[in-house]
Amino acid sequence: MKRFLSSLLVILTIALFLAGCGSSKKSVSVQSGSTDENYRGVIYQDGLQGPESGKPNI
Amino acid sequence: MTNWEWPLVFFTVLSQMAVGYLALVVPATAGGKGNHARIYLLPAGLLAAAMVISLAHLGHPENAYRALTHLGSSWLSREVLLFGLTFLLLVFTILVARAANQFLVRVTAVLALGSGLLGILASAMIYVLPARPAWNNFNTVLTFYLTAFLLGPALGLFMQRFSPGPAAGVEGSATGRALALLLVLSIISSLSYLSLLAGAGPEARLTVHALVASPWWWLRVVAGWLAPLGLSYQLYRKGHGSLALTLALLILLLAGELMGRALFYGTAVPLIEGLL
Amino acid sequence: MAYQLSRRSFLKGLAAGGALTALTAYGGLKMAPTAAGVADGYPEAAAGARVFRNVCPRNCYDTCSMLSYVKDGILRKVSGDPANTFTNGRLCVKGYTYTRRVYSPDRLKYPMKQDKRGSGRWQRISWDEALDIIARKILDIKKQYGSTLPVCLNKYSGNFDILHYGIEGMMSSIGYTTRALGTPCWPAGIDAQTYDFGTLWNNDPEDLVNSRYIILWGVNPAWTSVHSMRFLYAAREKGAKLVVIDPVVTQTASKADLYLQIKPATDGALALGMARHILDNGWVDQEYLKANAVGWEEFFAYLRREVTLDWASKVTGIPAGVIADLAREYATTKPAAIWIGYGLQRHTNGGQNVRAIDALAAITGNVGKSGGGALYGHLETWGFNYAAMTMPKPAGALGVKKPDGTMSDRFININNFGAELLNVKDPPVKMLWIACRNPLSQDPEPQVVQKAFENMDLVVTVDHFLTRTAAWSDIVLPATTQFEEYGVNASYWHYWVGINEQAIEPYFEAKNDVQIAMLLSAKLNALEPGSCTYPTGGSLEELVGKEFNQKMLDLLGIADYRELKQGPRKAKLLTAAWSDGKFRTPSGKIEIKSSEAPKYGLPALPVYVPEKQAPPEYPYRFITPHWRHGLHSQFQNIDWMMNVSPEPFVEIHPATAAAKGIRDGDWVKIYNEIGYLTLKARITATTAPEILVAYEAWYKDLDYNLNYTVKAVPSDMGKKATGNRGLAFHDNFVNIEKVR
Amino acid sequence: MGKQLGFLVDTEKCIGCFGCEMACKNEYQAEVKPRWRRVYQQKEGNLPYPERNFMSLACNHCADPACLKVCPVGAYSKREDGIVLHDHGRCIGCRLCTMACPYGAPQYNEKEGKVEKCQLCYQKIDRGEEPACVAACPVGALELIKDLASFPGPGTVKELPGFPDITITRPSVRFVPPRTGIQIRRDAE
Repeated sequence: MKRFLSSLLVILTIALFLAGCGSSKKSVSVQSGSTDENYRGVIYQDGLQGPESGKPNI
Repeated sequence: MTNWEWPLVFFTVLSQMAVGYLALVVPATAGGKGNHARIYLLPAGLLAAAMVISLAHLGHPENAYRALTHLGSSWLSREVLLFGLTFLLLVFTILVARAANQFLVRVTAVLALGSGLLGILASAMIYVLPARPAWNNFNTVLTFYLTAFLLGPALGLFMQRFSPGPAAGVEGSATGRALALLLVLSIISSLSYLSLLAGAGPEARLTVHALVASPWWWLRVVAGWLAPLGLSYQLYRKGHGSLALTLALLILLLAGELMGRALFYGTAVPLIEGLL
Repeated sequence: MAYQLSRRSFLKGLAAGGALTALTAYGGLKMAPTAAGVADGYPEAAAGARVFRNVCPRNCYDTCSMLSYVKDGILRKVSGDPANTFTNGRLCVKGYTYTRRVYSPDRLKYPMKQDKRGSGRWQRISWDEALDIIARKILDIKKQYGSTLPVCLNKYSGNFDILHYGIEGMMSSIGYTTRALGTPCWPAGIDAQTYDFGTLWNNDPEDLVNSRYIILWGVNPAWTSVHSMRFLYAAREKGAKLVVIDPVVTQTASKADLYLQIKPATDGALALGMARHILDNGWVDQEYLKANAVGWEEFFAYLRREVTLDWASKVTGIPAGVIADLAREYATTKPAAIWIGYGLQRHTNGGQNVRAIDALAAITGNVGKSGGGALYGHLETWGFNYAAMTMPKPAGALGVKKPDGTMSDRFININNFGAELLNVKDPPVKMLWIACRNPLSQDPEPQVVQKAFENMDLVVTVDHFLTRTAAWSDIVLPATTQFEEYGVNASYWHYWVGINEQAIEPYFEAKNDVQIAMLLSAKLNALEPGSCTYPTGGSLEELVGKEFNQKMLDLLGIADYRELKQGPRKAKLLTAAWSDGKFRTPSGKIEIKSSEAPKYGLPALPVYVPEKQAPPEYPYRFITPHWRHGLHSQFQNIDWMMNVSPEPFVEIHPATAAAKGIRDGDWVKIYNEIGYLTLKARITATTAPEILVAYEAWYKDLDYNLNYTVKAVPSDMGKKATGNRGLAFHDNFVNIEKVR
Repeated sequence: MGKQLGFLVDTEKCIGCFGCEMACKNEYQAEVKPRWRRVYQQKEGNLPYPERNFMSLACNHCADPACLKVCPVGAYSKREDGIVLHDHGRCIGCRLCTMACPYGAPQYNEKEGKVEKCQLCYQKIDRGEEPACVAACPVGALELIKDLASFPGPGTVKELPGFPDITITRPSVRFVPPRTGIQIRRDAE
C-alpha cells in the first residue's frame, strides 16, 4: 500500500509539472526595430535616373 | 475562456460535500444512536464556510441578504434560501440534540438533508442557461450531485478512520464499491457530455476544445478519476483502508472536483462568443 | 430610480489619473462640489453646462465642427455641431474619445528635462527654466556658427489649426533657420492636379449626392472620412452606382456595388485602358475638350499607339471585359465622379497615375460638373493671413544666400528627414524643435531619424503625450488641446470653416504654440535684446481675428470673424470646382499635355510609368494604410480606444498563410534589410496573396512601429507645389516568417 | 401589452466605424472596460465574399429578458415602453445576469463591483431625444424602432448568422442584412 501511495505521489508530481509547463507558454510581444545597425538612409536626388535613385548616406 | 471563479468553485464543491456527507450520516444515524451534536457540526461548519466563501464572489457582499428577494424566478435566490435553511436546520439539530429529543433530532436532520439536496438542485439550475451551451444540459445537475455523492462518502470514510465514532454504517468495502461505481459513472457521463458538446453549436465546440487542450483537464482525469478509481477498488477488495488511503482518496477526489469545477466555470463559452 | 453612474465614474476616472487632487492642488482648474446634478444623461444646458464651439484640428478630410460641454470647468462630453451640414452633428470614433485625451493620465502636465536622451529619467522643470535652456542654446548657436541655421524646425500635421503656424513664426523671428519642407501625405497628387488643372480643387463633397456614377479610387472614406459615406449612400439611394478600385478589400470596398481588386500602383494603366476604350467607342466629350483642354490630340495619339485593353488587363490584373464595362459605364452615365485617394499616389509612379485619372475625367467631360469631377482635395478655404507665421527677421540675421542676393531659410526634405539631417553641413543642425509631429513614429526609417538625433545638442518636443519622439528629446513642453485654446480651422475636403473657442483652462501647465513663442521671445530678448521679433503680448482670440482678410470674410459671407461664434460657415465657392472653366494652368485650360511637368523632369503626357516591382528576396508588398481607430500616431493610445482595439495585427491572405504555415493568431515577423516588426497574424481574404497589410498607429505601451521597415523612397511628384516629392509608402517590400 | 422600443441595425449601411460604441462612452463618460454597445465584425465565412461587415449590438431590451429572471435581488425591471432597466443601486454584483444574457449586454464593472448595461438612454427617450448611439451614427445605420409590434420592416430580419438564438429571450432588435456587391478578385479561381 505504501509503495502504491508513493508511486501515486510520483505520478501526481509529474502530471503537475507537465500541467505547469503546458500552461506557461513562451510569451512573444509586439516588437519593432532596425535590422541593420549601420543603415544611415539614402539621399535621393532628382537629377539621377528614375524616381527612386539615390546615393547611400555614408 | 472567461473566468475561473474560485469563490464559486469552493462554494459549490464544499456545499455539495457537506450535503453529500449529510446524505451518508442522516440514514446511518436514523436509529438514534451516536453523538448527533458532534456529527452535524462538520456539515454545518462546511456549509457555513462555503457560504462565507461565496460572499467573495460578490461585488457588494454587504448587501448579500438582498439575494433572498427574488424567489419568484431566480434560482440563485432559491439556492441561498435552501442552503440557508439547511444550515439553520443543522444548527437547530445540534441544539436539540443536546436536549436529547431524538424524534425532533431525526425530523430536523431529515429536513436538513432534504433542503440540502434541493439546494444542490437549485445550485445546478442556476447554471442551466441557454446563453451558455456548455451548461445548458442535464450534465450540470448530474455533475453537481456526483460531486456530492463522491465527496460525502469519502469524507465520511476518512472521518471514521480519523476518529472512529458512533456514526457507523460507513463500511469500507461497500463505500469502496459505491465510489468506484460513481467514478465510472462520472467518467462515462463526462465522455458522453463531451460528445454531446462536440455535436452541438460552435460555442459548445469551443468548450470541448478548451477542455481537451487544457492540461488541467487531463490532470483532473488522472488525479480526480483514475487514481481514486484505483484506490476505491483497493478499498473494495480489502474492505478496510488505512488512514493514509482514506486521506489520499479524500484529497484526490476533492482536488479533482475542485479542478473540474474550475474548468466548468472557466470553459463555458457564452453564445455571444460565436460573434467573435 | 437614480442611475448616477455617469458623473461618479467620470470623477473617479479623473481621480484615478491622479488629476483630481493635482488639479485642486495646483489651482489649474476649479472643482465644484460633486453634488451637481448632471447624472441624468447630461441634460446639457439645463444642467448648467456651458456649450462651446470647437473644431477637430486633426489631419483629416472631415475636420468636424464640434460642440463641447463644460461644467465646473471640466469638459464633460463632446458632440458634433449640427450647424455643419457636412459633418451633420456627428463625430467619429476618434472624436468621441476627446474627454479621455484631454484628461488622460498619460498626458504631459509640465515642462520636463531628460537626463540622457532616451534614458527615461525625466525631471520636472519650470517653464522659465525650460525656456532659459532653450534660449541660451539658440544664442550659443548663433554665436558659434554666426547664424541660427543650426536650429531646425520639424512641424506638420498633428494640429492643423491656423494659429499653430505660430511656431513657424517663432522660428522666423529668431533669424534664418533650417526647416523640414514638404508634406508626406499627398504631394504627388497635388502636383499631378497642379499640372493638369493649375491646382487641386474638388467639388463640394456634399455635391456627391448629385452623382450618378461614383468611382472611389484608392480611397477608404469608411475609415478616413466617415461623414462622406452619408453622401455616397444618398447618391446610391438616388440610383448611383458605387465602384471601388483598391488593391485590398477595404471597408469602403465591402460596401461597393462593384469592387475591382487592382494590382497595386497600376491605377494609371487602368485609367489609360478605360480612356482607350472610351476613345474607340466615340464616348469622348469632344466639345468639352475643345473648349476647355489642350494636348488631348497628342494624348489620343499616345493611347492609339501604346494602350490596349489587353495591355491594361495584363498590367492591372483586371479582366479586359471588366475594364471595358467600367469604361462604358463611366463614360455613358453622367454625371460621374471619381474620388482619387491619397493611397494610390504613394507610389514611385503615383503622381503619374493621378494624371491619367484626371485625363479620364477630362475626356469624358466630367470636370467642372455638379456630380462629376476628379476629386482629390482643395485649399480654397485656406486663404488666411497666416499672421502668426509672418514675422520679420531680427536685425543682422544671416541665412542661405540665394542667387539674387537675398537670403532665405535652409530647407531639408521632410520626407527623408533622417538621412538629410545626418547629411546637412555648413553649418550642421544642432538643435531640433519638433511641434505637431512625431517623426520617430511616423517617418519612414525612424532608425535613421534617431541616429540623426545623436548629433543634436538639444531636442525640444512640444506634444500632448510622451510620444516616441518626445521620449528621445531633451526637453518636452506640454501642449494644449483645442479645448484649451482659441483657433480657426478649414478643411482640405469640405467647404466649411469654423472657429475654435477656448472651453476649459489649460491642463496643468500646458500652453499653446503661440504662447510658447511669446514666452520664448521674452526670454530671448531678456538675455539678448533684439534677438527675437515675436510679439510677447496679445490674446489668442485677437490673433484669430488677425487671420481674417476681406477675401476670407467675403468667402464666408460674414463681416467679422466673431460671427463664427454663432456657428461654422460654408465657403461660397463654386459647388462644382472648375465649373467656371477658369483653370489655373499657364494655358488657362486643362493641360492633358502639361507645359510644366517637363520642367520637373516628368513626362508631359499622362503616359504610363511602370510600377515598382518586388525584389526577389522581399516578395511581399507591405501596405500600411491609415487605421480606423487612430489618425497617424494619435488616438489609438487613449484608454477607451485601447479597450476596443487592444493590439495591432497584420492581414495575410489565406493562400500566403498556408504557404508559410501561418495560422490565425500566430506571431509573425515581417522584415526587410532595414527593419523588422513582430506582431500577430490575421488571416483574411480581404487582402491579396502578395500583399501584407498592417495599419500605422501608436499603441500605448507596445513597441509597434511599422515604419522601421519603410524606406524613404520618394514618389514621382510633389516638388512643384509642396517643395519636395512625396513618399512611396506603399512601394515597400518585405518578407514574412512565423515566429512561433 | 405596451409598446416595445427596439434597435434597427442596418448592416448594409454599417461601416463598422465604432462611432456608436464610443459615442455611448462619451455620453456617460463610462468606465474603460464595460462596453454597453459593442461593434462585432461578422465572420468572413458567413458572407459570400471576404468583406468587412459588422453588427452593432447593445442591450436588446428583450421581450423575455433572461437578466430579469435570474437576478436574485430583482435589480431588473421592464418599463412600459419595453426598456429593460438595471437598478445600479440594488445590484450586489453577483454577475449571474452576465452569464444568463445571450448577448453579453450586462457587464461587470470591476471598479464599482456592480453590473451595468445599456439603458437605452431612457432619460433622453423621456425627453424625446434619440439614444446617443443612434444620434452619433454618421451613416444612419442605427435607428430606434418606436414600436416593434407595428414595425413593418420590409427587408429586415430578426437574426443574422452568428447572432445568438432569438428564441431564448426574444430580443427587440431587427437587422437589415448586408448587401453583396460584385467583387472582381485577383485570387478568384
